[in-house]
Amino acid sequence: LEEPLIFELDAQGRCGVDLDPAPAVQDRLGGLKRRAPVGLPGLSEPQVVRHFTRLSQKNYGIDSGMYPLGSCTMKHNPRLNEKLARAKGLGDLHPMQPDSTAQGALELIDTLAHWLKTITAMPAVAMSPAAGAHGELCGMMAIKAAIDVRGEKRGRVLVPESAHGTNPATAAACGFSVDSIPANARGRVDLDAFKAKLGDDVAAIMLTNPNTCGLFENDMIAIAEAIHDAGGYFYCDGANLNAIMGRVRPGDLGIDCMHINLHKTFSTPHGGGGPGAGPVVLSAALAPFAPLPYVVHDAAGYRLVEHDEGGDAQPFGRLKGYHGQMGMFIRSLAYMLSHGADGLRRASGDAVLSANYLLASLQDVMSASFPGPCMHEALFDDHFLKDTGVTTLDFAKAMIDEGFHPMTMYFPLVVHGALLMEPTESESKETLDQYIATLRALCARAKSGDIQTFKDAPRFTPRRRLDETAAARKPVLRWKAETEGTSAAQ
Amino acid sequence: LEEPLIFELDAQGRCGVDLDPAPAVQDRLGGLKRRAPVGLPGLSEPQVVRHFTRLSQKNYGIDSGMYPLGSCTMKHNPRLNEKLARAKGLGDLHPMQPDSTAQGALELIDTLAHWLKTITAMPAVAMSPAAGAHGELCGMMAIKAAIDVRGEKRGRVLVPESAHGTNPATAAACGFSVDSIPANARGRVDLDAFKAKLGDDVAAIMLTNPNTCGLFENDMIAIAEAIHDAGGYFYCDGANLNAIMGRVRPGDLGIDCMHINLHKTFSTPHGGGGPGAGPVVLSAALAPFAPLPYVVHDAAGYRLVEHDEGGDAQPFGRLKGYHGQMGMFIRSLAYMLSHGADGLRRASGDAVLSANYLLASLQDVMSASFPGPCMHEALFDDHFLKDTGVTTLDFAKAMIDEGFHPMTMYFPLVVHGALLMEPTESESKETLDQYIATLRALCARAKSGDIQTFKDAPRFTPRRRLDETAAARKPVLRWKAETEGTSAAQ
Amino acid sequence: MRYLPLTDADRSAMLDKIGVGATRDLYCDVPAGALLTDPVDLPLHKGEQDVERTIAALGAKNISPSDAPCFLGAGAYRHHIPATVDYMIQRGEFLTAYTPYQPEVSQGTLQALFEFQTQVALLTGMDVANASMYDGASACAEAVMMAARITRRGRAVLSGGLHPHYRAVADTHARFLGHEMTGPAPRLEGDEDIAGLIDDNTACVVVQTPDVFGRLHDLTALAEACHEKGALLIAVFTEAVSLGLIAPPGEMGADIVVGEGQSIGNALSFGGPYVGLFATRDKYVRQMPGRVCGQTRDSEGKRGWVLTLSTREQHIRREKATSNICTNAGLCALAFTVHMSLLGEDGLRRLAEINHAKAVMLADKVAAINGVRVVNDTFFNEFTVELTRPAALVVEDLAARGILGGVPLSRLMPGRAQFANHLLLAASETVGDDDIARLCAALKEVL
Amino acid sequence: MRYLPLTDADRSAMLDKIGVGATRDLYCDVPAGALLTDPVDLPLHKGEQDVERTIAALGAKNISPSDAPCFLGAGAYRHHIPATVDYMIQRGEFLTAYTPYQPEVSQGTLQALFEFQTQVALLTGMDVANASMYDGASACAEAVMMAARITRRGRAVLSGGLHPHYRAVADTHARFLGHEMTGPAPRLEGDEDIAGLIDDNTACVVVQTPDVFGRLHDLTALAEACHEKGALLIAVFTEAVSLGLIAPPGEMGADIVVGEGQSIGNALSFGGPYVGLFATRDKYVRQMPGRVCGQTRDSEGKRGWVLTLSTREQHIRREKATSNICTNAGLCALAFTVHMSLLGEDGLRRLAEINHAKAVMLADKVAAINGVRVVNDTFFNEFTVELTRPAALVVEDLAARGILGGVPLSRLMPGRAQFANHLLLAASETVGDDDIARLCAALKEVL
Repeated sequence: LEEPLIFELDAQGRCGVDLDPAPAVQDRLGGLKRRAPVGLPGLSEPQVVRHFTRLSQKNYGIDSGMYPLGSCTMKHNPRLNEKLARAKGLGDLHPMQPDSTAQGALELIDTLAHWLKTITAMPAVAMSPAAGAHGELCGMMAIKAAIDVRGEKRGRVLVPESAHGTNPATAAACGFSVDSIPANARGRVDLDAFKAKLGDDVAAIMLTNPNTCGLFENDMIAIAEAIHDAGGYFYCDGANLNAIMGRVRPGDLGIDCMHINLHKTFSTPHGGGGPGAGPVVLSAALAPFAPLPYVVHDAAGYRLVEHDEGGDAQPFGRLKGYHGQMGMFIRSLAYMLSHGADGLRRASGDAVLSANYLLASLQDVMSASFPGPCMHEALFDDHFLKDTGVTTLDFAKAMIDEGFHPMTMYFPLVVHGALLMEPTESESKETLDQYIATLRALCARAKSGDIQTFKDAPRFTPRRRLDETAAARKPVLRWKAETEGTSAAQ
Repeated sequence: LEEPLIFELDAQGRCGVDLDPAPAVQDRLGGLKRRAPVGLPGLSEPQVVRHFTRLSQKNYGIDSGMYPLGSCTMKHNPRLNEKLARAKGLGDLHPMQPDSTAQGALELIDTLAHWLKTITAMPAVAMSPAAGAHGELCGMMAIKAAIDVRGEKRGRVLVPESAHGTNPATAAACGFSVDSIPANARGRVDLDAFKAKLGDDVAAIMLTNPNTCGLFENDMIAIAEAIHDAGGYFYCDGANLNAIMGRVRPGDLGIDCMHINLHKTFSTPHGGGGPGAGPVVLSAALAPFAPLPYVVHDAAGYRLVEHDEGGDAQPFGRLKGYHGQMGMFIRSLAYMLSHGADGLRRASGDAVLSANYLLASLQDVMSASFPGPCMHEALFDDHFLKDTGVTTLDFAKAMIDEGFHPMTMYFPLVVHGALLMEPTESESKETLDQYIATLRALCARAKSGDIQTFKDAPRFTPRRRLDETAAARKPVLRWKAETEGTSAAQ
Repeated sequence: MRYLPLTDADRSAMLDKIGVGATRDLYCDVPAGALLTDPVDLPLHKGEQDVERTIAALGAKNISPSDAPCFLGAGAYRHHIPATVDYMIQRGEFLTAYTPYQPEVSQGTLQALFEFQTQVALLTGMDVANASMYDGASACAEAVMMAARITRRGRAVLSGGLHPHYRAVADTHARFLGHEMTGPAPRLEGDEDIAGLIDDNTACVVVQTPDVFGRLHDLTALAEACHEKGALLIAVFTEAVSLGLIAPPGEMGADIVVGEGQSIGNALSFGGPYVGLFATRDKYVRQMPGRVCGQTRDSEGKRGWVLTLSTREQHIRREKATSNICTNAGLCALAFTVHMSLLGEDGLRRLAEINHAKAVMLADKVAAINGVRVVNDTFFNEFTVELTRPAALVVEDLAARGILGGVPLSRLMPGRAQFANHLLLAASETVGDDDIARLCAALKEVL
Repeated sequence: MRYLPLTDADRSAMLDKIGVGATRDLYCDVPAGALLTDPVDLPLHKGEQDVERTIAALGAKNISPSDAPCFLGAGAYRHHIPATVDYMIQRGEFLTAYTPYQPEVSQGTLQALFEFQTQVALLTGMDVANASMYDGASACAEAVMMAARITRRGRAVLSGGLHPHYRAVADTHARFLGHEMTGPAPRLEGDEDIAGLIDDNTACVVVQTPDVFGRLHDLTALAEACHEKGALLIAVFTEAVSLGLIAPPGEMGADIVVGEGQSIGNALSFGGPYVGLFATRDKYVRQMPGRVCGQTRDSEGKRGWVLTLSTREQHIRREKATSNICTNAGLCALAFTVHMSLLGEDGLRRLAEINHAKAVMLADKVAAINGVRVVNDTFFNEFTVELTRPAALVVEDLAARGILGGVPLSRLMPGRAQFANHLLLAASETVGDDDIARLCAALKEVL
């Protein structure tokens, strides 16, 4: 059954809410009252419920099955966290309530900050960034601010070629130029190449650890020493913290700042593309430059600092409205309290164990890019598909027909036709074994010459492969009453 | 993807809850401690979430699409009602709290009782029955108790042949014998035949109005007079109250009691088979015989009467633990408050309008059993399928492949191969038109001789037609570790 | 009206198609005068915010067990319900489905029911279970009627330890079916002699463990006594969690086991909806009341589930049905199944152990208070204490102090003066040490 | 550990397959000494009930706007959210999905985003919208950067009526990009002269309506002035409901419209997560930041949706991307879309009318109090009053009386002494007559 757009379900005079007529008053709109209708459709509540229920049924989530998207950490999202995010006195709290009426909320933020600092062994954390990329921005701005205070002009940031695309984009958004560092044959930063790039114009290195090949950068400490010796800062992308939480503290490795994706490591739901939250832990060197606002705790209780109050703090500014992604804070704190220090450690261990289990169980039929062990994700390239006529994309789409969400494809760029799979700690061995068996069967099929199955995939989805080129060439980004495309689609 | 039974997902040492070890105490179990394990499977929380999510995806609900099951009133289930049923101080209230700590809960029950009495124009209501059939039992027991008090022996109950199967079952459960009344050519009770059955051994007539053919019994008042003249009582099955709520008050028609399915008329969800709630309104003649417990309101507040306190009341006994289906009371009161007197009236009107629209739009291709207008459901028989080789069952299963839940089949028994469809007030005209178009297309296909499509249906469901005969012949009613059937099913 | 999708234009078009002028013309069969022209005398429709405020205001007038130390039991128990349970039963595909008469589009409900039946059978130590009843009390009454059908006898012996609501419901049915209900009066001293009451006309003996006073009973000898006389033993429980720690009635020879399943997955909700559990032996399955789900194959040979044995049911058998029950407690059974799946073997055992330990701690604490005597030798998570004042008054005094301090026996058995000073106290995993301390402090004040 | 499905037996078997002896052997690349042997210094794992109690206890320390008359606004507004919205966004298929990179199994999210984009475009009177930003303030900063890219100019003129958080976020970005940010100081008297500040190097003018003081502005003339100088007009709103009643910026000539979408479907949640709305003209779409969903066809010719124009985005363009934004506010956008679908044309208009009427009633009531002067001539649902005492102290006094009595301007603009006695008061459909009466009574006490 095809589900139309809400605009195509429209009928005049229908409404999904019941509101009494407004009390009669003399308006104070100064003649700026809207003249034309907005153009919104009229639907009743049952129609809205059914429409979005049906849309949801066209979606795949962690609740539907394994979602081994590398670098995305699609782990179980407990319903307890959803419930608590809606708790009275938290979910309904207004951000501009006087601090005296929000002591519990401020305490919650402070408690979460304590957990994040303890897990990372870092002395400070900026809580307000709204997502991972926003956290990167926060960290790089703090670095720039620190350099400015030192009166230096350092305009270059070193970024490995395997970096997330957000890293260079963030560096650019802070006015830095980006200089790429190559990887060595072991999938790590080439230490010599990196050292050769250092200079007094280098502001920082932005490194992901564990890196985007799913490997631990074993030269972390050497890198930290080198960048610090060169007068730069060490930015660590924390997207892969799930591999090491509770086992390795990034602060022990000499980093200066790292963002933490609460929606990756600490299980706040991805929600089809957010919201996230990206708190940034900071070293003592960078701590003074944390953005506004932040929470302080003194004898009088908790207090929100929303403006530069002088003193040691030299906040670089504000990154968003209000104080951070409170709803995500509640969820991630609930996740951490549930796991505890012991559970976090066990979770990261299970995530790494599961990835290595995939690596060990698949490396005879797929081509592992680097020798193991890996961290929490296993990287393969498309060498095993050579001469089969099946591409990485075809292979991934064929997985959908077997009931699995595909892994990440074509990233990282350092290997050809990458297939990056991250099982997380949330999958049972039974599911991992099913996944392995499915992939092995697909490998056999690809090698058997049965290309058409791959080219036709996916076949059992609400839609077959979609024409992304056409979408980009002549973008249709909204419904319009007169658009040919919308009515002809039925 | 096949979803195993939870027992097949078992692993030792896995658990979906975290509980601290019990404090060490000397047990007081008197040697009756369990020796053998229960045999329950061990699953983690993510597995449980995914298991039941996947099971849910094999289900069809009102939220999925139109559900025109005749006599079931599958109307929209507002989420507001779900939310309120869980409200603090209601959803978490213990039934044995002192009345002084539950005044709001008792007031809620009393308020709902007032609405039910007002809508039906009846002076009393028994709130505790847990479902429609339970309500029937309550009503018939009140009738029996009243007859007993009169010192009479009336053992016969008159039931139309079109009655819900629960009606005769209920009469039997009260020790009555059942005597069937035929229908006339217009689908109503044959008034003369009914009168001929009357006698001083007749305890009651159990009549459904609107009846199971979807027709209003126009001789209601004559029937009431006749049964009363004969010294019997008038039980009205309220399953079809949705056709007349706010427009016709059953009390105005002379009935003595009627159960109300809160899950049909007042939208508490059917939940895959309950829970329901079946309050019973009672005439002044039957009011003294209402069961325990009940709520009274006096100067001191609300009070729960749980035992026979003498006086005018002569309660016939208790029907279930505690005081009734409170969760359903909250939902149905929320539904009533939302609709109000005006909305209830409009809802019943729309339900009847929609059923008549189906009747009018389909009667040229399907065989309507009786001339219109109908009430809130439209009845067809299988005459239109004659000589096509397609049965009522085939026809219904073919609807599934078109995205619609089938209507009720083979009920009522008074017509051959019945197809009873009840759209309710919750469907938009667009959906009704789609439904009509689908049925018209299926009729055309059946007449075109394309039988195989019907015999093969349903084809796009998680399972094809299931062998119900085999299930009944050699029942497998539970999983067992050693059952061949369970493991071979993969 | 947010719930009504028809617009005035739709209504006109539909009336045109039907060929009448107005909706009221469709009510032409209603006797003159009975068709209302105006809305009934009730308030008009309200928006969501108003409805929410109205109901929340009613909730605010009560003392919520979430806010007060709560020691209430007597057949309904406060337990923590995992958030997963409540999420799952609210999914529209489960919530808004009907009884699974169309199995091809109801495999979700059906498989869950099959899992439920298996869980109940395992828990009770029986062969089979049905797909749920209204509640424990009505399940018990159905069991008595089933025993009468099986044995073709009309007499039941009910233990004095049976929950009075269960007794009352069974009595109600017996009254209308002409069955004889007998049994000893409730007593706190020693074990009652039930075996002596079984005669050749006895269909069944009904005994509860833990009983309404909280005491545990070994049913083995009683089962033998029943079977000697050709009677069935019906075992009852009101606290399903107890079965995680104590021997199941099935092991002790019960023929039918019934009980209340609310404790697993279902909110207290002021008494309902709850879920009645009903299990029996294979040989009696065709006399069992209520729906059952059975395993079968589809036309392609795949395993699937259907409602089965419907020839016992009223929509087929009409007045000859095994019961008039139709709608049961499907969604509550689902909540039970989801919660039980989360618990599993280890979780259920530990939950039961915690409940028992809390009750032992509570018993030891209150026993140390002047004027309190713990009556029970054995118990699971609930026991009886004797006070120096009428328990109903003590409970009111405790309520005034914000404590929901147990159920006075006088509320359950008002006619029995010997129980006026007796109070039932229950403890579950939701009771903290601070709750117990508050109760003890308050008891010292009011005794 | 309830969240971890691996058993010890599983772990052993997996380690065997891998060929190592223990999980810690997989961490062999970690520098010596950095691999912890013990858990970090934090509490151990807790059951669901304990976690729930801990977090609920934190909630109980706050005054909830659900329990107190609440007149807070200043960019976040309390509105009733229909239960349908919250149910829908909790469905696992939406909640637990990733960004829809695999469109074949993400049509639900994608179609909803397409509907969202259309709703935002309609609401603002613009051609196109993106699939959401973090919040209104960050959307505003992105708009300024976008204008700089389009015009290749590095100067922005910001109205003094712009919400100070929005101003601050834009300033932060400008600082690092070397842009010049200028504009008049906030003032309550008359209209500011912004047009006069536009020069040939001006990329954009940013103006908010209703502005932070609550005043409405006609942007038509300003748009013309911008366009004369080749600058873009960026219109900002913080209260999306206002667009149901007042003329949209798109009609007045704005080139980019950004704002906060929290008011529709999203909980206050102490400031986040919210949802930034971003709309612009067709011609600028390839310079727009953030994700967009576009319509296309599948291989069978059926209409479907994909993320598109990704060549603007950082995963393709890296340092040349239009923005570094990646994860946005997908689920908040869904909540917005579901709520807006329920409202529809009639519902949104009526909701806006009620909000305005409540604010007018509030203004009239407080204006009658000695020591209160309503500053605004025009407003939607929020306005500024001048008091006879510092507003921050008044707010504390009101809080002590259980009233959340508005936002003191001094909290937003602490450096500006002229606003010390000024208070922002907002009213929505959630404010009742009794709430207004309580505020007025309390104000009389504390002034």
